[in-house]
Amino acid sequence: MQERSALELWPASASSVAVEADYLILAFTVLTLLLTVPVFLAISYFAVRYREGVDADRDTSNQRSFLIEISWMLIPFLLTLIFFVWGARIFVESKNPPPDAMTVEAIGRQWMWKYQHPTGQSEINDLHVPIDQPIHIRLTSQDVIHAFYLPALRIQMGVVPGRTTDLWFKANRTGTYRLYCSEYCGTDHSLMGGNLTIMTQGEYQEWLTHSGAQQSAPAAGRALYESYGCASCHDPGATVKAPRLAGLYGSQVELEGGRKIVADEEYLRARILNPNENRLAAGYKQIMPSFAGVIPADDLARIVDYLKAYHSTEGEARP
Amino acid sequence: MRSPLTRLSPGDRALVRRRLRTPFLTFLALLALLAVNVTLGASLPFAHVWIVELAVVGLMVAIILLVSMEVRKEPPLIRLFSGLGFFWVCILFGMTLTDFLAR
Amino acid sequence: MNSRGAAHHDGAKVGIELAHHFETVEQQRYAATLGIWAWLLTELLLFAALFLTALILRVTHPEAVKLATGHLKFWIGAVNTVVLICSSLTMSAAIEFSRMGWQRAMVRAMLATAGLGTLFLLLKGYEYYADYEEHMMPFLSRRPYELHESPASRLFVNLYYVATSLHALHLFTGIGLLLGMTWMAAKAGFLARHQNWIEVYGLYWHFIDLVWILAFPILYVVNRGA
Amino acid sequence: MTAGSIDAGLSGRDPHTPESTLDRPRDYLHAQSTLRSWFLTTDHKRIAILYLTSITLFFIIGAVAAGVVRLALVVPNGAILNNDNYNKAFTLHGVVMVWFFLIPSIPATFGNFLIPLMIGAKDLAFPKLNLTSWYIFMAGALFTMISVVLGGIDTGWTFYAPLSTAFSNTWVLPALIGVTIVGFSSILTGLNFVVTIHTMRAPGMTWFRLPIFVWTHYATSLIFLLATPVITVALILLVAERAFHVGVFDPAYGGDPVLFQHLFWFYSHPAVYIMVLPGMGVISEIVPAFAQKKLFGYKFVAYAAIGLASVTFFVWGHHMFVNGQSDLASLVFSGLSFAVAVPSAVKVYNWTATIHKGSLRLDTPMLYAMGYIGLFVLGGLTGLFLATLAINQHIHATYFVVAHFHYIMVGGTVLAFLGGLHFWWPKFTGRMYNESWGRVSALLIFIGFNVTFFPQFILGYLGMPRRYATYPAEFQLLNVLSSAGATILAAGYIFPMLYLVYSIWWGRRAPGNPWQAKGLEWETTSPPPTLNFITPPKVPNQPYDYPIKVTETGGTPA
Repeated sequence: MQERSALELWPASASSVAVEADYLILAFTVLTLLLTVPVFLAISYFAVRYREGVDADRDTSNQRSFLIEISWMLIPFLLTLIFFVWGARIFVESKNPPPDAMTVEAIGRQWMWKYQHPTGQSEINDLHVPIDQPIHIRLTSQDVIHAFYLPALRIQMGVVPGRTTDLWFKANRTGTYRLYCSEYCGTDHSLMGGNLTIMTQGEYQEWLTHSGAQQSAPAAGRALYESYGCASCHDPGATVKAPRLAGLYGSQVELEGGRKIVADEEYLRARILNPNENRLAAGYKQIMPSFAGVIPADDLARIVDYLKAYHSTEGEARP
Repeated sequence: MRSPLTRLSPGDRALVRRRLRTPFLTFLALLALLAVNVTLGASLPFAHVWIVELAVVGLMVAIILLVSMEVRKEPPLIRLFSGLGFFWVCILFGMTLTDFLAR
Repeated sequence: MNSRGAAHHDGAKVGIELAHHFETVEQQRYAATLGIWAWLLTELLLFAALFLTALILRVTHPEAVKLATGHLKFWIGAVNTVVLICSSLTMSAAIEFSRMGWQRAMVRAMLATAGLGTLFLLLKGYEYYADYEEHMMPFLSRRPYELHESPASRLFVNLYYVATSLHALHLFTGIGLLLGMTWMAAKAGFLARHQNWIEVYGLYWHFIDLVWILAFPILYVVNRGA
Repeated sequence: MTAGSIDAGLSGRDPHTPESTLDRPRDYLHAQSTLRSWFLTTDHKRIAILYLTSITLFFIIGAVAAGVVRLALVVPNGAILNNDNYNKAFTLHGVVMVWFFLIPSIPATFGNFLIPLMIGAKDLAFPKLNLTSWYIFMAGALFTMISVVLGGIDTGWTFYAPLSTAFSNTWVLPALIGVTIVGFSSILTGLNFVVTIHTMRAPGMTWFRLPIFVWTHYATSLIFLLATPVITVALILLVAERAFHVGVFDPAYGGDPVLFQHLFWFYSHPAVYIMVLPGMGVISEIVPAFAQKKLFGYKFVAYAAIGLASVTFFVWGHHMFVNGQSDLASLVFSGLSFAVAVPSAVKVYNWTATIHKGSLRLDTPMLYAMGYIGLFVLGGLTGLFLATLAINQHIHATYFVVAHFHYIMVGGTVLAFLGGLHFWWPKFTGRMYNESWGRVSALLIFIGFNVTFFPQFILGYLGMPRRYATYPAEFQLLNVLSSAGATILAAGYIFPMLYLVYSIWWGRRAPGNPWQAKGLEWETTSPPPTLNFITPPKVPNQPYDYPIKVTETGGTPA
C-alpha cells in the first residue's frame, strides 16, 4: 500500500479513461461555476443594491421577459447536453470490452470478493492484474446485490445475484489502489474490499507462477472464515457460547458423554459440514447450522487449511 | 318468483326499459367480447393470438369506461382524468421495457 | 325526476344535502366525482405495477410463465368474469333507479350487486382450494410444488396470488362498503340527501370490474400456449 | 412601508387586536380547546398543526440518528459504533427523514393550512378524509417505530431486494408495512388538494391568478396520485416475499431484483419532486413578498412546476446506471435527465430576476429563501454530474451522491420549510417570533450545512463509498470536518425550536399581514377564524400585484 497523506484532494488515476473522466468532471465544474457564480453574485449584489430604503432605479417597465425566459431556459440546457454526449461516449466505450481482453471471473458474497484468473489461480479480496492489458471482469453474486468499485479507474459495476455483469479496463500505471463494494450489502458492507494491485506483465507472470496464490492463503482462509460467519461465534469476544478454535487442530477434544477424540483434518471437515451429526463437544449446545451444500469444496479446503494454521497467538493478532 | 316488472304500470315499465337499455346493451356487448376471448384462449387458433386477445380487452375496457362509467357524458376535466392514468401506465411500461427488451 | 312510481315504488325526492364548506350543490357533486376519479387514477397505477411485473416475467421467463398459466383454473376465471359483468349491470341499474328516485328497486339492485360480488369471492376461494389440492402453492414450505422442475414458474404463480388477492381485497372492501351504504340507503330520505353517493360508489364498483377484465386475460389467457 | 396597504377583507378593523370581538368568530386555535376538539377536528388548519407537531417529532428522531451517524464517522475504524448499529442508525435516519419528514413536510403542513386560504375556500374538499390521512400517517409511523423499538432495521431506506427479503436479520417487516401505509396518507392528501384546487376556488380566482404555491402543490399532488401506488405494490411484493415466501424478485428462482428497483424508483425519483416542488412554491411566495415586487415570469414559473412534475416520471433509471439495467436504458434515462435542467433553470433565474430592482427586506424568511436558491442551484447542477454516464460510473453510491441529495433535500426542502415556517408563523399562531434570533439561526444553518456537506462532494470524488461504517484512514480529515459542521447545523436547528415555541405564549401579537404581502391568506386575520374568511373573498387582481415603484426609496405606489 502506498503512503497516503491525511488529506487528498484528487484521487489517483490509473487509466486513460480515468484521466478523461477527470477532464470531463473538471470541464463540467467550470460550466457549473459559469452558471452559478453569476446567480450568487447577482443575488448578493441585488440584496445590497436594492435594499429597502436605498436610492435606486426601480423602473421595470422595459424588461422584456419572453426572450429572457427562452434564453435562460435553453442556453444552460444546450450547454449541459455537450456533457451528456461526452459522458455517453465514454460510457459506451466502457461497456464494450475489446476481444483480446483477459477475463477474470469475480464472485461477490457477504462480505468478500473472490476472483479466478484465466490461468486458474484464484484469490480473495485482493486482485492482481497486469498493466497495459485490457482486463474484462465478469461479475456475479451469490447472495445480495453488491457493486465492484475501482475508484482509481473511475469505474464501478453492480453485481447482481442470478446474473452476470461486466466491467473492463486497461490500466496504464502500476501501483496498489483500493477496491470496494459500493452497493450496500448488509452488516459488514464496509469491510468488503481489498487492494487492486496493478503490476507489469513480468511481475504478473511471476506472481501467477510463484508466490501469488500461496502467499495469500492464510489471509484468504481468514476472509472466508469471517465471511461464512464462523468468526462471529467462535472468535474470542463473541457473544454466542461456542468453542474457541485457535489451536484446536491436533488437540484432544472431549465429546459429550466423555469420549475423547483427536481433532484432525477429517474431524474439522465433518464438524463444519454436519456439526450435530455425531456427538457435540462437551458443554456446548446444538446451535451451529449445517454447512453441507453451502460451502463449496475449495472454500472448505481453504478454511480447514486456515484452521490448521490457526494458533491462538497469531490468529488473534490477524485483522 | 314473479317478475317485479309485472307489477309496474305500463308507463313505468316503459320508463324502466328506456333507462336500462344502455346498461343492458353494454352487458350484452361485454359478454360477447368475453366469449370471443374465452374461445380464443381455449382454442389457440393461431400463433400470437394474444395480440387479438389484448385488442378485445382494450375494447372491453373502453366500453366500461365510456359507457358504464359514463365518461362520454362527463365534462372535459373528468375525461382527462380518466385517460391520464393510462398515459402514465404507458410511461411506466415503456420506460421499463427500454431496460428489459434491450438486455 | 319521476314521481309516478307504482304503489310499491316510493318515487323519493332525489338530491344532495349541501355540506358546510361548499358554496353550491353542483360544486359539491363535482368535487365528489372528481375525487373518486382521482382515486381510481391511483388504483389504476396500483394494478398497472402488478401487470407490469407479469409482463416482465413473461419477457424474462416465457416458457415458465406458459407452464404456470397452463395450471391456472381458466374456466373458473372465465365464469368469474361473467359474474362481475353481471354485477356491473346490477350496479348500473342501481344508479338508474337512484336517479329515478325508486329507492326500493335501488336497494334490491344494490343487494344483488353485493350478492354477485360475494359469489365471485366464493368462486375465487374455491379456486384457491383447487390450487392447493393440485400442489400449486409453491410458497408452502411443507408441501411439494407441482412444477418444481421449473423454478421460475414459481414467480408467476406467486404473482398470480398477490394480484388476485389484492383484487379480492378490493372486492371485499367494496362489498363491505356497499352493504353499509345499502343499510343507510334503505332509510327514508336517503336519496334526498346523498343520491350522489350511489353514483360515486358505482364508479368504484365498475372500476373493480374493469381491473378484473384486465387481470383475467393478463393472468389466465394471453400466456396460454401449447 | 405604509401599514395596512391591504384594502380588502378586514382592513377596517385594527389588525393589532386579534382577541375576539362581538361580531367576529373566534380564531381557529381558540374556537374549541378540548383535546378531543383537536383529535377529531376536520378543520384543515388544525389538521395542519397536528401534522406540524408530528413531523417535528420525526424530524428530531431523524436528526438524532444523523447525529449518531456523524459522531460514529469521526473515527475511521468503527470504534464508536459497531457495523450493525451504524447500519441501523443510517437506516433509521433515512427512513424517518424521507418517509416521515420530507415527503409530508411542506404539503401536509403548509399545503393543508394554506391552500384553502390562498384560493379563498372554507376548507379542503374532503375534510374528514383529510383527518383520516393524518391518522393513516400516524398508523404508518407507529408500525415503523415498532420496528425501531424492537431492534431497528439495517436495509437502508431503499429496502433493496434480496437484502431486505431474505438476508437481513432485523425487523424489516413492520417498517415495510409502516411505509406502505404512509403511502396511502400521501395519496389521500394529494387527492384532496387536486379536487380542492379544481373545484373550490373563490369567484375570480382563475388558474393564472393562483399563487405559485398552489401551482406547485397541484403538481406535487399529481405525483402523489400517480407515483405512490407503484411503490405501494413494490413494497407489498416485498412484504409478501419476506413474510410468506410469495416472492417475485427472488434470484434463487430466476427473479430479477432490478425489477424491484424499477418499481421503487418510479415512485422514489418523482418523490424527490414531492419534496422539492412545495419548497419551490414557498420560495416563490417569500421572494416577491420581501422584494415587494411582482414575481418575474409568473406563467413560466407556473408551467415549470407542471413541467417538472411530468419530466420527473421519465428519468428514474438514472439511479440504476451501474445496477445492471441495459445500456440502452441508461442512455435514454441519462439524456432525459438533462431535460430537468430546463424547468429548474426557469425557477432559479426567475427568482433572481424578481429580486432585481425590488425593494428588499432581509428578514428571516428572505434569508432562508436566498440560502435556498444558492444551495438548490448547487444541488441541482451536481445532479447533472450524476446524470452524466461516465461521471456516474465513478461517483455512483459514493459520498458525492450523499452530498448532492442533501443539497437538494436539506438545502432545498428543509430551508424552504424553515423559511415558510417563519413566513407564515404569524398566520399560524397569531404571534411574531424574535427576528434577531431568526436571522442568527438562518445564518448558522447556512454555514453549518455547507461545512457539513461540501466536504462530502470531495470525499465522494476521492472514492469513499456511502453507507460505510468504517473507512480508510485517508478520508478521516474530511469526515471530521463534516461532523464538525453537523454540530453547527444542529445548533441552527435547536434555536428555532426554542424561540418559535417561546413566541406562542410570549411573542408579540401579529397583525393580519405583517409582511405587507399579497395573497388571500394575508387578507384574513392572524390566526384565521374557523371557516377562514369573515366575508367571502373575491379576487379582482392579478397575483403578486405588489405596488410598482419607479424610482427612489421604498416609496409609495406609482
